[in-house]
Amino acid sequence: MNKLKTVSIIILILVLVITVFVLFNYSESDNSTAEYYVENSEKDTAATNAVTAIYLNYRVYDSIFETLILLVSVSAVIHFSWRKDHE
Amino acid sequence: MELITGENISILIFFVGFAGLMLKRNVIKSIICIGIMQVAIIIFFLSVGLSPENVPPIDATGLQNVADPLPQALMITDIVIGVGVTATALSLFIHMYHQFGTADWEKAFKLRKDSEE
Amino acid sequence: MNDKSFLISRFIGFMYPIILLIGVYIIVNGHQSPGGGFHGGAVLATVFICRYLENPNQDLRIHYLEIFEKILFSLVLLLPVILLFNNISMNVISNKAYLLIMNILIGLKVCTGLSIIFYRFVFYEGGGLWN
Amino acid sequence: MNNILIYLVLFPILTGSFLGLLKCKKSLKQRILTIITIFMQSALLAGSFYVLTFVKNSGTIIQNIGNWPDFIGITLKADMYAVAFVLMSICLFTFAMIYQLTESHIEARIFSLLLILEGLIIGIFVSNDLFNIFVLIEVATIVISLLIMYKKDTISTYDGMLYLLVNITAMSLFLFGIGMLYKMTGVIDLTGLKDILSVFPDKKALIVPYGLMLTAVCLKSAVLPLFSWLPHAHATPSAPSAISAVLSGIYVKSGIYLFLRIQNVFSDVFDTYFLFLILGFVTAVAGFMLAVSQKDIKLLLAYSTISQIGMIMMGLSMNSVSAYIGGVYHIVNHAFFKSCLFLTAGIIIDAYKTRNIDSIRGVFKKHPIVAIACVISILGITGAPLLNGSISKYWISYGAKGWAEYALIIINIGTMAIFLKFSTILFGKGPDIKMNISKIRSLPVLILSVMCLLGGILSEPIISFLFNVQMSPNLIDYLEKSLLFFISLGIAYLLYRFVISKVNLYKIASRLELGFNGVCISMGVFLLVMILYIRVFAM
Repeated sequence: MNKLKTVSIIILILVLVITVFVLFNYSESDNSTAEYYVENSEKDTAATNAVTAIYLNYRVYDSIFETLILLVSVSAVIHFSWRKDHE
Repeated sequence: MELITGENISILIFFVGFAGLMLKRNVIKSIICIGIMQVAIIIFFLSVGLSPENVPPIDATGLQNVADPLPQALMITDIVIGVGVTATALSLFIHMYHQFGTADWEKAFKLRKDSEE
Repeated sequence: MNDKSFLISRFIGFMYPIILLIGVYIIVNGHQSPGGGFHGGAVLATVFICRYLENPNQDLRIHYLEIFEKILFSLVLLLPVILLFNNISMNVISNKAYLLIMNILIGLKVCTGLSIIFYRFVFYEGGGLWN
Repeated sequence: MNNILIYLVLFPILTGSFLGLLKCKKSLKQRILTIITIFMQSALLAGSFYVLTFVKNSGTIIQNIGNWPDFIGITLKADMYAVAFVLMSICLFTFAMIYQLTESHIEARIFSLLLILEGLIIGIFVSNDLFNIFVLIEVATIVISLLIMYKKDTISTYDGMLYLLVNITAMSLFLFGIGMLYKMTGVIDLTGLKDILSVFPDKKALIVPYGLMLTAVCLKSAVLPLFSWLPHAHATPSAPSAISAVLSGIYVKSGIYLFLRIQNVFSDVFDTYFLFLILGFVTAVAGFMLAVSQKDIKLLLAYSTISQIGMIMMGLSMNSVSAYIGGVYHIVNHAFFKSCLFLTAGIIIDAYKTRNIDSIRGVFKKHPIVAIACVISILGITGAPLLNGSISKYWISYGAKGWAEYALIIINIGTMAIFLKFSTILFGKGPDIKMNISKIRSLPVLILSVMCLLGGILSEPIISFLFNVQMSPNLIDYLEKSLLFFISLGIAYLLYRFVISKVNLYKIASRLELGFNGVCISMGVFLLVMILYIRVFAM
């Protein structure tokens, strides 16, 4: 039974990859938001590095949850690495 | 259009990771496969609208064909998510290993089902 | 457990300030050159890992680091809420100062977070005997 | 108070992170925790009422954080549904926290995680930016995997590991879909996407991102092949019952809310209504069949959540306004009676010290308050007349056409069979164990069941208050529906008496459960079927 399972999964993956490639011919987008960032990130946020301007000024809401995920995964690691003689 | 572009490679790597998830019975290998899918997504995002003569978006207000800064900022967030998730999954795996004594999905599944009865 | 090896401690003694310098450099001018809070924090975390390589038996006082991390998180959360969301008029200098402070806060937080994870993994899983 | 939405999301997260530092004596800690939770919850309730009234009379709030131009920063959007769901989740979190306060051993950390989870769920309901939704769901996944395995003595790491890894793979698919969409349209904002996609030239290219995102969303909202991770995650022995009430009541609804938003974005490009009508029906049937064959109370409730979600999915994809409103109202109702059932199950398990359904009897004699609340919520979930379940089921069947009408009746009979089995714990003679239930403990459960009752009786004002829509069921139809209720109750009783209690279903059900590889394989197959279906039918 195991042999059949692996063969069928490999076929499933190949079909998935082919369909994704076949359906994936698309037109490039005229990326308007990217030009905005490059043009006036210096003006709005006084940061020469546009990437820092984005993740600290335009999308700082994401970075807040970014640091929250670190805080939560630290408390998760502390909670899971519990040892019997700790209590 | 040439075949070897960032997107095509990342699609291939993504489905390699996805296939690894389906086939591998070891928990650690599943976590590694999730890491592989994470890397594929990062390659995909970074190669959006990328061409060899792109200039990094630092101090580039007036320049031509500058690299798009938005995916790079998003991928910083995604990398840190990958770190947080892998750290939690690994520490959880150590706990699971000590409880079930095996790193195999099927064996752990049987052990849990017996312990439930 | 693994006791202190002479070679590593000599070499780390030499490498220690250089890593610190690189980490602080990446954090501080994150808004001018490629880098920023997250990258610099990761480099700074290697400083703590060097400390573990230095003397593997000494554990880190996790409790204080945890409090420190929570305070840093609340600062990272409050600063944009106060400055950006209530659209206070920000000129160039205050913007640069805001970016600098945010980078430093995020850098320290990522550094403490990663080092806590590392020490927790080393001392309570691999290193510490799990009976 | 223009950015009140941000404060609604960030305020609980801030207090949550501070609450983790609370280290003091037990009695003092309990007093501080009660003060903080009551203050926090009342502030959030007041804030969400203010937002609700604001949205009711001046339309949806669209707020760019940091007032940047349209698609540059992150925008928060609070329309009628979002605010109704925010209000629902806040008052359910209040009940869960009150229940948790009466727990014997209180730790500050569980309250900090509950507050952080509450802020995240409000954030998910209100956010209008795809990448932001992705980050919020990832943080919520880690918080929930920590909350699921909170009790260290009966920790079941297998369910937690399965939950964590399955949800992380689903969200990687979601992010891959976002990447493809960003490559084609250059926009991550939902409203921006909706405008660009409606005039998008090359529809064929949109199939793959749509398929990827739908697979992730269908996994989060437990559609047929992808739900086997959910019941064991919600009903693990190591999850405090307040947590499983919150998970089953609210967090699954954020999955369905995501389904609503993405269907809304892609509505002019593809119409997959028929596919999700069938998927909803099949999920509901599979849900109640598995639920009937469970021996553990909480697992029974978790599987019945899946069958209710199947019905909600059917209501949402019937392409008729009344069924849509019925589906959304059923989401709100289901949150109320399912968390009430979970909290009563928690009290019963603590009292009887066992989770096996056959060994618990005589709950009516032991403590009638909890039993009454249980009965009311059972009547609610099965759709008895005059209760909120019947109103939402009435509206869903009102919009049902042809075979869907009979499908709903079958699902309803199934739900009744489940709760006939569940109600066996109420009657009969129980073991004479002393039951000291503190009054405060049964308070939230009682209020929840009263809310179920109110939701049914004054349903027109509530629907018009929550969704700004005037919907009044005409009497004759409603009487006919309640007659139908009693007939199907009889059928369900016969079904239960002769089929369910005789056949040992437990053996069959436990074989159907999928391991981690099984869930990933079903995810791959679901993705392939979705892409092929859209390519052939829904273009």
